[in-house]
Amino acid sequence: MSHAVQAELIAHEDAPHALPPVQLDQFEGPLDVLLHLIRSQEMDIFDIPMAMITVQYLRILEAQQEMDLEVAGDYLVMASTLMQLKSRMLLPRPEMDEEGNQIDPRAELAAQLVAYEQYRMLAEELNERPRLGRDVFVRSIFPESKNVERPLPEADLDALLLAFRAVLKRVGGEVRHQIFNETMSVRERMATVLERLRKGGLQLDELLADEPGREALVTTVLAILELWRQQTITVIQSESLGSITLLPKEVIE
Amino acid sequence: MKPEHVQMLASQIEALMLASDEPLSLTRLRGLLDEELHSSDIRAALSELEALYRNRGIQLIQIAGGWQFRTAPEHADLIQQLWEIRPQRLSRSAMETLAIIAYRQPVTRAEIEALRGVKVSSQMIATLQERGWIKVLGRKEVPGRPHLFGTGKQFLVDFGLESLKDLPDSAQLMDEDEIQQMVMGSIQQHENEETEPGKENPDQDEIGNTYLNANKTASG
Amino acid sequence: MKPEHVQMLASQIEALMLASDEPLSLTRLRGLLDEELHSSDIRAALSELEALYRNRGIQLIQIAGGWQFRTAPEHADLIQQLWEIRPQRLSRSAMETLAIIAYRQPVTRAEIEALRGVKVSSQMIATLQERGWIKVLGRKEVPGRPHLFGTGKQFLVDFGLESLKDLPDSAQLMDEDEIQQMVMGSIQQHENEETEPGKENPDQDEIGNTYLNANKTASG
Repeated sequence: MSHAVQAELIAHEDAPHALPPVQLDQFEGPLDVLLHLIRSQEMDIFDIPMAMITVQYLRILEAQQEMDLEVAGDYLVMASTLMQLKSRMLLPRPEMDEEGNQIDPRAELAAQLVAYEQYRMLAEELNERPRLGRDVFVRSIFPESKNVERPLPEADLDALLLAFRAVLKRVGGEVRHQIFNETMSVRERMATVLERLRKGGLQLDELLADEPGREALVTTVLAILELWRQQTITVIQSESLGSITLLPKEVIE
Repeated sequence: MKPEHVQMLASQIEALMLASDEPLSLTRLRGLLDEELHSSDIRAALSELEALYRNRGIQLIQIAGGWQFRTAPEHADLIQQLWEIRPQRLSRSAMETLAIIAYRQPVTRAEIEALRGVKVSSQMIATLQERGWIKVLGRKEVPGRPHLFGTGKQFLVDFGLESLKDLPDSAQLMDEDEIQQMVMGSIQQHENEETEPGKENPDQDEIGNTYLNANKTASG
Repeated sequence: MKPEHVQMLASQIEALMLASDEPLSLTRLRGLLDEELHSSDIRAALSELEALYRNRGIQLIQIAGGWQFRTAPEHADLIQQLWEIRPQRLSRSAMETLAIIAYRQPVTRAEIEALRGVKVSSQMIATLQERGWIKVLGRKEVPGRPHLFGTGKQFLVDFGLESLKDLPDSAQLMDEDEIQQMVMGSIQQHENEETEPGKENPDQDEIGNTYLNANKTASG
């Protein structure tokens, strides 16, 4: 029985119905999808039924409605490779290399899959190793006996920025935008206003009196509004157009 | 309790003692360990550990209402030597806490915890305060009236900053891909707005939307 | 060395290990301890400690060329609870990229992409770099002079490896040539079987099994 005939027969069987539906975003790329198809159906990786696998692969692709263009590119390239291999398998005469040996058009794909599967497995193993900060932990503070003096930690701006970047990354785009959209100058002013209010209430005019220039003024007003919004301070205006008093919510003990 | 249970319990407590950055009290231990344990079981395991570490380089001592591992006092000189050679680096988690306080001040501990996704210990706050890098600015008027933290003068001095404005804008801290995504997003929005009335360039529009949607799905 | 000396040494090392914020190497230990000690004495004390802490809640682990106290992996949940940590999950794609870099270093981004069959984003590279798991080792002298990536020290520290030689299964990993040979061999076998008269249904299973077994050995 030739490959061609075998492939045709399988293609007509409509095998995919046996497969549970899968979503493309469960996969890490076209090779991952192919390995899933091959392994879940116990196909031989060295004798991949091209017609069947191509149909199945394309179905998974079609089921995905929206796709990142960059990612889509990788999947589409694989689709065309599969279709090309499928048609090469249908050629009546096998291809030969210079030495007259038969060339199996699927050899390259099989090698790629074997190589990828190795790393996929190693990645899994690596992930299962006890990892510092996830599974195993070390001591993070060092309070030794009183007669030992610990030198104070050193300041390192790069480390600080790196740490902040890590936080930004973790909280992700949208949350990040909500949380960190105020400029540093407003943040700084919020801190200053709060400090000045520590000793008790202040008139708005008093607070704004020292501000040099329009920009500083605007910044302070924004800072006050933000503090008010956060319910960190109270704003009192006893009569309309009367003077405005700012109070810390409660004077700190 | 059976001896092997005491041993298991001792093993758990030992791990907690190493990992914790605060002395652990009996109440805290009970909260973390199996709820059905009696205080007496925990006490039994603790005394076993105490005995185990007696006359060793490490000791389990009772301090501030809890237990904590400390090096044995006789090794003080050795520890002093260890620490003199290389000043302490602030731990990664302390750095993150400091960074959030710097960028997000005034901020409460609960807010820092929400951003970090991890508990922030009093010990860590104390270390940063001791260093003069952070200070209490006031209290937030929400239940519990938590402290609001901000950076202190020493922070600017030690990190070589004229003012907080010298901290890089948080947007500058994004990497290539993120910025590209943002730019793509805003270009797309712009194009949508421009083509809206006459729909002169519908094709581009569609592709753009697909891209945007896909991105949203991916990041969501 | 007399037993009581070994014990004293073990006590000193124990204290140093507890007070150090990074793994301590043999060289570092020798610098801190009595100068007249031989490395072999220190080693002896270290093995005694290692044995002492085996099967305990705390373990003395050999890591990145040094020793460090770590909590035993079986208490992971407990410590996560203590720290109120949501265990961070790394994406499969990040782990695959990391695995390829770890086992194939030095390797270029294009080579990683070829192996994985997908683009590798700059963001992912940046994330791995930030964690200190990978770093740029140099450039490959081919057109475009792409970066060559390898693992950094933090990779060993975080994954609990003494050196790269301890990477699981590195011996079984097949390189390109070996894979090529294996594929050629297996395919050849198929063709022979198929052209053999009377054998209509080639015993695909057998070859499949051989491959699977090979895989199992590799993962075991």
